Amino acid sequence: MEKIANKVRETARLALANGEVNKILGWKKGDFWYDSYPAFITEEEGTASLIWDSFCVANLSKYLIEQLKEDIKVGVFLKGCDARAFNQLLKDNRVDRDKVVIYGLPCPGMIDPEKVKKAGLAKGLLDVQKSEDEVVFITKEGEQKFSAREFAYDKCLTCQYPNPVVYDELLAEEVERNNTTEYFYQDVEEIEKMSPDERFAYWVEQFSKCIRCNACRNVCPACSCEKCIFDNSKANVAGKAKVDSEEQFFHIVRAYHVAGRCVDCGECSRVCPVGIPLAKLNRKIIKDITEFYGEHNAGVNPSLDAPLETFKLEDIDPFETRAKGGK
Amino acid sequence: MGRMKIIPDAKKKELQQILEISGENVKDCMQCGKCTAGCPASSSMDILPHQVIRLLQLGQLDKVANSQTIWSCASCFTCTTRCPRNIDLAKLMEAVRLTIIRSKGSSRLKADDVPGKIDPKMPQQAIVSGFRKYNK
Amino acid sequence: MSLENKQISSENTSNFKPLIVAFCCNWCSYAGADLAGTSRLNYPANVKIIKVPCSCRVNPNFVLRAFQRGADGVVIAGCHPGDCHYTSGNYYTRRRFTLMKNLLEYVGLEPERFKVDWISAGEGNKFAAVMNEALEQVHKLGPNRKLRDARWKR
Amino acid sequence: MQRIGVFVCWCGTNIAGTVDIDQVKQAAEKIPGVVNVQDYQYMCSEVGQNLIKNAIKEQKLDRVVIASCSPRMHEATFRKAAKSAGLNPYLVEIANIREQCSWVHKNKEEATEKAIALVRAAVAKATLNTELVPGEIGVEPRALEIGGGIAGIQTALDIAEAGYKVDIIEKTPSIGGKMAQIDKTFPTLDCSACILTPKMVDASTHPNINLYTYSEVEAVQGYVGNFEVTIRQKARSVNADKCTGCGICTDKCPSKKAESEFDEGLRKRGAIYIPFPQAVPNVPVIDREECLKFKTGKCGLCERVCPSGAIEFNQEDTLVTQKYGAIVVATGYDLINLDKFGEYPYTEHPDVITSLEFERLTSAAGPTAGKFLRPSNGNKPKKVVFVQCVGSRDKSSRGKTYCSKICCMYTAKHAMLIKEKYPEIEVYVFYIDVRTPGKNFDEFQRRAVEEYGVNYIKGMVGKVFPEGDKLQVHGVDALSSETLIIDADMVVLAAATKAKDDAQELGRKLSISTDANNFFTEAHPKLRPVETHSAGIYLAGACQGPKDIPETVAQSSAAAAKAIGLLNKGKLVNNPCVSQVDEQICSGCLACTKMCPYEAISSQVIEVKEQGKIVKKTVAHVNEALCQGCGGCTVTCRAGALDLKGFMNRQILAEVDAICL
Repeated sequence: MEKIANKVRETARLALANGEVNKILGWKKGDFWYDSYPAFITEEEGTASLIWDSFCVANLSKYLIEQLKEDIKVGVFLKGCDARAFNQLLKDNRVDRDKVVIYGLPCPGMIDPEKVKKAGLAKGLLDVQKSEDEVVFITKEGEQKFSAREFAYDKCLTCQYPNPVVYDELLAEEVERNNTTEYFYQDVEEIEKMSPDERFAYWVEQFSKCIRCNACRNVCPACSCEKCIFDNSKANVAGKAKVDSEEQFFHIVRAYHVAGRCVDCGECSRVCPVGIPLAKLNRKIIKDITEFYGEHNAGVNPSLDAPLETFKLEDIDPFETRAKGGK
Repeated sequence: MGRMKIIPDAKKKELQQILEISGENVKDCMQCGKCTAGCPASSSMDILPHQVIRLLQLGQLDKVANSQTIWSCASCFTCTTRCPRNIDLAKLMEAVRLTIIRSKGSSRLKADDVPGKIDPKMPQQAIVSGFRKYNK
Repeated sequence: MSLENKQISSENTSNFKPLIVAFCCNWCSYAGADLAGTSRLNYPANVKIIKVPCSCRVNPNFVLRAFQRGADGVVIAGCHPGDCHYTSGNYYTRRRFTLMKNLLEYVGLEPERFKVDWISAGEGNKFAAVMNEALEQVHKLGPNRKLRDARWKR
Repeated sequence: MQRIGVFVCWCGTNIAGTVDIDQVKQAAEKIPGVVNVQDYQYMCSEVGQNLIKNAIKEQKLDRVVIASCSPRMHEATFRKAAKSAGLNPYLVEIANIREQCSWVHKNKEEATEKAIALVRAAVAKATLNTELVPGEIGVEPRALEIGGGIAGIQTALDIAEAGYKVDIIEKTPSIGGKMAQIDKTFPTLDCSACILTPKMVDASTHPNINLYTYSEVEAVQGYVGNFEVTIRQKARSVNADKCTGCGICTDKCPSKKAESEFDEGLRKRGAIYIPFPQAVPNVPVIDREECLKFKTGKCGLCERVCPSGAIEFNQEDTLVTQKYGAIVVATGYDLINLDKFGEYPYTEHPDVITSLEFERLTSAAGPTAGKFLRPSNGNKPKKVVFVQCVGSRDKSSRGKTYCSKICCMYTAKHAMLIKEKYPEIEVYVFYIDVRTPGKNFDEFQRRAVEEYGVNYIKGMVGKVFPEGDKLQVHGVDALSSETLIIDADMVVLAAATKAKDDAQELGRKLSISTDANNFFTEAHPKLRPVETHSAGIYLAGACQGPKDIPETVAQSSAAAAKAIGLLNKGKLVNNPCVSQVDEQICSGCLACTKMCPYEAISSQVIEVKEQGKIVKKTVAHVNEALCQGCGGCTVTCRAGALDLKGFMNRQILAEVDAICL
């Protein structure tokens, strides 16, 4: 990965140097081993601080909306899921392709710090290094090796598009599309198997944790409205009270609003500070769309119509109860 | 059933004769089948009444002449009264019968056979007309 | 005994008066409801209709709001697919609410509480039948507590 | 705070019998904003209406709720009453307490309770109602006719006669269409050209009609009353103003290899040609794919022989843009391709022909000068077999599921035309059903059978193959269950009709829909048969479905009447309940533009102030003349930037809240 990181820095430096772009969006290392955060660099020398490691999970594409409001050209590093997010933003007219230079980074999968912490390996950790399918935890005491899958984000385990679907320059060789052993929709099916009451109890418990911080919304590449309907007092849908029904309303509508547009990057679940498994709502809809209208991978091909913006005469009709003509 | 070649001219003379005797035009028939549907004797027929006309339309006189149907027809005229195309099928049947019994040696019933077939309860008129129907 | 009467007699034992909010498209289903009226076909008074120009005007927000505010069941009725006054509106309704209904069931709502049906202007019978059936099913399930705002007393 | 008046109608006992009017009144009085509540036996009567009008004036009401019968009954009545009292008619709401309350419920207590809830909902909505003013749009007094067949000609003549300008766009070099190719017409057997050509001449000479032949629709913009159509006039290579139609060029043209479209390929034509002698305009066209000058650069003979110097090799396609108030689509039909019907060796054997080729063969102006001869050897045929339903009522992929409608009649006509000229030829017609609804149609077909002795055989032909110089036809007579073999000299196939191949493309340009068979869809199969779902666009002839000439002409005149009615209005009032965009909230994702069934939403770039700076921003823009007010876009819009006037999100939510109280 370090080899690629060098290439990231070099690419960024060159792009700023020869004026190809005015700004670079990449990642920088923070104070902790797990802290790789977005960086906005305009000076050539700043590129030295750019990194590419197993914690560059943050999706940079959505920052483009704000960045492109200025009349500049931006270079951005995008992983597989980020590239799909970029395409979705493109489809929603939120970014201008001509003003963006995409450096594609085939993604080997990111490491979930929460899983590291849970395994009790976080203490005294200095560095984490990841090779093909091994992860090495380095402490003062020495090194410990594990299978990388053990510490990968859940979303990375089911990732279908590790390689960027759109880019101007690819900085590394494409990685193999990981064929997951677990069934793709296992998480959704677990919930589907429950009774209505069990399902409701499950979701009420989840939703009631919500503090309405809107992190899920802010990170989501499909949630890109200028003004969210929940922020619009005139729309009269948002209640500010901390009651269960308001949270239920918000989360159901949020999931519906990204229906057919969710790129399944799983960022919503990742950023939720209280751990609501939001992606399970999105993935339910993706599963239904696949079943009813055929596979639609949002952000893979932006020229395809979104499932809710089109229809077919022969679509399934789960509603018709009686033959036409009444009794 | 083998394939048959239609040769409408084959029995043209006989066919013409039938049409002349009956004074009916078989081409008027649209094959609605109402004659068959109402025929009281259809159960004993090997070719149904509407098929008789169809065969005549196709010039298949032999099939009609050799059928049981023309002899089962009781000339009750039900078909005639009901035909929406104004065809008198009973007359056509009679015409077919006539062409047959008129040809040499084709009498259906000989005078000598009659006593054996007489049912004492049968009206005399029926016996006479039956004999007329089946003999030259 | 009509369902309406049945309900009245059963109300002595339980006090449950279910509320069904029905969104009806102006051109087919609302007219179908009117026809049920002109034909004097009975259905329970707990069904209350909101007129929309087309079933595709029904925003999922409206459905959620109805449940939030105490509806025990929600029905969306539009023209039969192919008959939409606006050519294709109900095809979108069909897709939107196929997904939405599944999502609502996924978060725990009973399938009987939310229905979509196609009722033409000539189907007064069907209108009454659909409403009677919806009410019967909701009545069996009892009052809806799911997605409901407890502050909102009906 | 609003000043809302609530008027409760008894409708005699229709409402008052089941709903306790007093209770409803009392409940209504308690609703915030309601300042006046009245009841009356018949609110729709003049007395009732005056009651409302007076209350509006005296009580200074700014909203009115009427609890009465269905809005489908009297909404218009009450809106008119409100308007005459000076209140915007869209500030009136109806609570339907008859059809949807008193008539369907028996229990008075429950019905009263529901009536109150309905009144509450209507008041809640009315509170949020705003004044709406219908817009007015002008109507361009000019019509466009797409297609110059009999349908197009008839419509154009009717519209022109009513005093409006009409342009006809015809794709081919001459108007006339399929009817010009036909020899005789059923059920009268009169000569097609004799009745059509005068109409073609009328159309070309009418001061109100303008012909664009050899032209196609390039693009259509705009909406009812104000269509803007770009017409592509293909390069004819002949200057129509200079050409006298003398025909020397067509005679001298050395390239005579092209198949005549008009004669269905049964005759050759030159590279410069007039499609048929009666063509309108009588101006030749150069087929650039055949012309030696265009292919090799050498020749130019026509240019040299033309006495008026009309040949212009350097002509290019020209684009003309014209405004129209109404459009009539009359693009007609074609016959299906018979390549896949291997059982009838149409592609291999010259004596197996289509019905349209038969028309040319029997026409006095056709390639055989009307003599009915076998294309293979020029001999007179002895036996001719007609096969109906070739590809019609055919569920397989090579055919069409529908009945082509015209074949039964023209086949009877063909059979009679043969028998009339050559009684000795034996004619067989294989059919599945004979369908002859229409004035004097059945009598016509029966005449073929009864008078002309055409042999009708119920059943299909399974196979046709050449044997010697004959065609062996294997069929069945399903009525007698006899299989048949006929050694025929010619086989005529009644190929199914189909919509034009480019119908869908044209439909997209016009925003009108096509059905599964690519025929244009009428607005209502019974009650609006010549209109489309797009206002101002009408249909005539076989582009809407298979049709014979009498029906086509009838529909054409109907379409013309509709178009004239529209042009005659001068101004149109549109429904004010249309979508509107909140440009501040709109993100410009334009998902709405994709779902709008009327293509009423487009994008526009506006300038907005953001943090002190002026920035450009793409937002959706609703064309109020095109929007029909279905409201589908409002749901597509996640942010709620789109809302439907008259049925705003806030209004419907308020109704939900009020009902759930």
